[in-house]
Amino acid sequence: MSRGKSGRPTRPSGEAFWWALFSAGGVMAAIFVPAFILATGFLLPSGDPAAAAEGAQRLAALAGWWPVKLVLLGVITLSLFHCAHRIRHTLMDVGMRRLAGFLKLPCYGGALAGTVWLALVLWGI
Amino acid sequence: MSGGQYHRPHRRAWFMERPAYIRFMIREVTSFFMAAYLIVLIVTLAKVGVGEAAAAEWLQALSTTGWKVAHAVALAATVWHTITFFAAVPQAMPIYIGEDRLPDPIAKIVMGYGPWLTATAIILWGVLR
Amino acid sequence: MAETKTITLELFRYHPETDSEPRFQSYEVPYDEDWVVLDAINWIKDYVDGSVTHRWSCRMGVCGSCGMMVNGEPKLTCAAFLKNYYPFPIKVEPLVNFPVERDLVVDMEGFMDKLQDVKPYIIRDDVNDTSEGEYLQTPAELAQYKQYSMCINCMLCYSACPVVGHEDDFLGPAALALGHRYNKDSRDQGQSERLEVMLRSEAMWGCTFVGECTVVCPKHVDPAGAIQQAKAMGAQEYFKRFVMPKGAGATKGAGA
Amino acid sequence: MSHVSSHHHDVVIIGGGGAGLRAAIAIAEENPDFSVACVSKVYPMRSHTVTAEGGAAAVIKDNDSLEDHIYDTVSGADWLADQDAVEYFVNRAPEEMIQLEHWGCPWSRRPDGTVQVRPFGGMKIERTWFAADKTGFHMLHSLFQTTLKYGNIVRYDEHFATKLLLDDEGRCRGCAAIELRTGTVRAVLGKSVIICTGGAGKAFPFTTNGAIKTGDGMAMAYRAGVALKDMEFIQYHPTGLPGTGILITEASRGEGGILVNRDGRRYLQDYDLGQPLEVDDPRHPQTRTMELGPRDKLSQCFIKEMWAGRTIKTKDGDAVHLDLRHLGEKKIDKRIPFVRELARSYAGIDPVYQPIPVRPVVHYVMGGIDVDSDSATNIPGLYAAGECACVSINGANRLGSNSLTELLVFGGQAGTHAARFAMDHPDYDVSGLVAQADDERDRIRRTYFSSPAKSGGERIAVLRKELHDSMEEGAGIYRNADSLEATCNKIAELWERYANIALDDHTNSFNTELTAALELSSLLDVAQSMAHSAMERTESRGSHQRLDHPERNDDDFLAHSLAFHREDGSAPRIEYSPVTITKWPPGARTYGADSGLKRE
Repeated sequence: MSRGKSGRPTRPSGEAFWWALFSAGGVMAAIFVPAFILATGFLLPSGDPAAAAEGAQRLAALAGWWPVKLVLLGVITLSLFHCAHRIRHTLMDVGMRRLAGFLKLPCYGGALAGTVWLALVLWGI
Repeated sequence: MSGGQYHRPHRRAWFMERPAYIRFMIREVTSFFMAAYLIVLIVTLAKVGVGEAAAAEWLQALSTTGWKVAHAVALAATVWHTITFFAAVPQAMPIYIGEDRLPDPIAKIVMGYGPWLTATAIILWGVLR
Repeated sequence: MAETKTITLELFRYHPETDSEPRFQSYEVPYDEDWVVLDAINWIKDYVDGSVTHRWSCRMGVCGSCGMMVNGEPKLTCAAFLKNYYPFPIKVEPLVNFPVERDLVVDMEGFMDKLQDVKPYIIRDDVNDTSEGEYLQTPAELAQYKQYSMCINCMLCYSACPVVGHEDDFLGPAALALGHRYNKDSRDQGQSERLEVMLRSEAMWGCTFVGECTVVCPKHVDPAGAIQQAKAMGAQEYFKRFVMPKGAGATKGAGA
Repeated sequence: MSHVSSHHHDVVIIGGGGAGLRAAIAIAEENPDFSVACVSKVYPMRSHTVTAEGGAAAVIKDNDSLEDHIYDTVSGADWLADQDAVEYFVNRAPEEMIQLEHWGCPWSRRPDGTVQVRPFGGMKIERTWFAADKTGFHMLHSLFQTTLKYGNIVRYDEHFATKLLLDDEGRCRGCAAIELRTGTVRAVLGKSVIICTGGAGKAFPFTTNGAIKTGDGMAMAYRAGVALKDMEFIQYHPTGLPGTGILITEASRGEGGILVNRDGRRYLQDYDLGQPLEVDDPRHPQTRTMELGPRDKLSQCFIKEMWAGRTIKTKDGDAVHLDLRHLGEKKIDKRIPFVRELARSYAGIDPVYQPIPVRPVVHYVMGGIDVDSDSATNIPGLYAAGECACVSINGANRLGSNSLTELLVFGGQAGTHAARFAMDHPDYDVSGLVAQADDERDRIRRTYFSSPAKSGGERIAVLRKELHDSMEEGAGIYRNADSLEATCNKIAELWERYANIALDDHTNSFNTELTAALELSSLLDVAQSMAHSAMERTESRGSHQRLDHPERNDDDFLAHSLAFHREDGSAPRIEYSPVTITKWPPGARTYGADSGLKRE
């Protein structure tokens, strides 16, 4: 004899949507972001003004090409949502489980803001 | 009749209890560093949008030791993300040839490390050529 | 001349009629290198203390009754050999993340409810009569879900999973793997109905892929992998409903 | 004291293994308005059906015929099976197996998608369906999961049934059961009752059976006045791991494994089981030959090899070798992976590289609750199915892979008949039944709890061990009048000492020491029926081998033994009933290449 069920929610939730962005972002981040870091963190920066100027030129040439813009938009946006989702769940794991709903606002909101900002930036290049 | 069940106390620091949980937490925390880098990356692109001079100035600023260390940490975190992500690929997307499952190492190469190295090579070539 | 070797078992004791807190009780047990932890517990119950309470039956790793925490790890006690611990003491506790009924026995009603929730049976619109013979299923189609059908409901994965401990609404590794087993069965047509349940907020999405369920599984079911696949299926189902809410198999409550 | 709580259903099933769950589904489908109670001392998926490995027999392939399956079963049973029941069983088997396939059982398949079959001991044609070598596990879980579909199946998990409740007119109307969690006794009532509680291998020390197989249902029916039929027939499976008794499935021989003695000789050829083929011969293994002979004969051959000094000494006693090495790693991993897992874990042997030491081990009780070909007992409204019942299709020796199918065929049949009985006999007097359950509760308290501390009282484990040793010694593979008499006397002595049993635990919640005591009483009753039935049958047939009466005696013993319980714990009354012979008159039981049904 079953001794009563817990009152679990009965509706499908939007978690599927966030998870899909998280998952796609995970792939993008895994494949592209280490190379991005190598490029913009180590290869292009330079203490030498001439080298830095040349680096900036290359970067501008690349980022000005629309296929690269699209890749940047896709990779960075999805990676942001990947991070947002993971950060939200990490915060839940360390004791903010009751704030699960509220945390969506700063986490996914932040990723959305980043996306808008990035889109404007790319538009302007 | 029955006095009642015993419920173990809630464990707030559960993630310290098992080495596997600690490894899990390290993986999760990589996302903080990745997010921080992504913001820096957008700033970099924004400087490009402002103009090549601003971008050059920014790239010069990024060459300081502090920024190098920060990027090194972000790189380590994202590489760890990549490794852990590919480790899960055969579980999350098993490939079957008939009734036999593609062996895990091959699946990781086909769907993980192969594309990763290819993409990395293309990007570095694009930047360095 | 050989002295009789012994090993110490520290058993978790709790009696709902008399105790408010659990305690540990130590027993000296004769050491036999062929013995498993379950044999030692049975010996204690038979010859030392008949009040020690635990579940067991097959002693060959398939009935799923005898899962306990052995030195902090969820194990089938019929597959945990004393020789892997000797000469150190062995601490045996009931599975964590479950309420304790008595001693080493946990309450599994919640687990049973979760199994039922995923509708773990073949759902079809058109049921063939048995006179028409078996549904055809090639070995390749069988391989798609076979691994996920090997679960013995021992619940070790529920003890290994931190999310189970924190989130009551999470269906847990075994139940989700079982739901996925039917979703992947070529004879089944109930995927949409099953995902309806799995799509609920923390039911499946609570999983953060710690992966320990797969590590402790004595039958190599890989619930962690099953859940990842189920999430991907669930996401597809979600977008299918979002894009075409009146589309195939969509039911009420979609797209919330 | 107040009354026990009563719970009302239409049909009550005691036992949640393969037969009980099949019966539950049959009733749920027969009458969707019916409420079906399923009372089980464990959660259903813990039931011992779960450990069955090799497969389930049913005629499905074009090269096979129903008549062949019948003949194999009847001759395997040494002609003690009721042929009308066997015919019903074999005819129903394919439909039941397909039904289970429709319910999701993951049967192993051929490349074309049809189910795969493998050869099995004593079967002339390969007809054993299998799900790798976890067939029972998959069948039980498929059945259990399917029951979750029906809202009208109410489970009483971890409820230990102790007594059948009969109404004034002598009809069975439910049972008294202890809810283990609280120790509360409940009256679970219905208009008919089905017992599906499995076998009683735990009467023996060395058995493949799980801890729960203690013959509780057999004892309950026996005490209520139903005979236990053919209890002298105990199946020893020829290949168990020494020490633990863990089963190494017959499928390992069906796939081509061979048995060799100390000298490396395939010794079965020395015992009229045919001539061996080389293991690389494409015709190996041959059905009804050598390693694919029936279980009773193979177990007997082992003892004879042991007597001749040709077995292998291990620290856990004598053994022979089951050699699978020639099958190769790939086939072993695909067809019998569980064998490899078990051998590695529990014997430290990898069968890909080493032969597995094996010896005969108690596996199955052919006898059981006397039921007719409708699964009905002599008590109106009481049915039984599965290993606890004796229809009988298994006679003096059951063929491997017939019992899983039996669960389905007779579980389903018992369900259907019990549902119809319930529809035809809806009314009964509840108060009388509740009063009986009250009495049962008081009896349990009086017997096990209320007595003042019995210093020097008997320990359950001590009595159980003495029973085990005596059964193995006196009622094992070979018996004689002296050994059986010693066992009968021992059981009588144990019954006396049982009255002086003392429990450490007098509490209510989850008192598994109490259930162990109740199980021991079941085992004593069942063992007593086994020993006395064996004593009375002065012939050798199938698994019952009397050294003092080595021949089969159809003139006197082509008959079922019926053991009737006597209240005072003394020896049961033994009667005999005729065996139903339809088209297959008793003949010589031959194995070897050209045995089996002779066709024109």
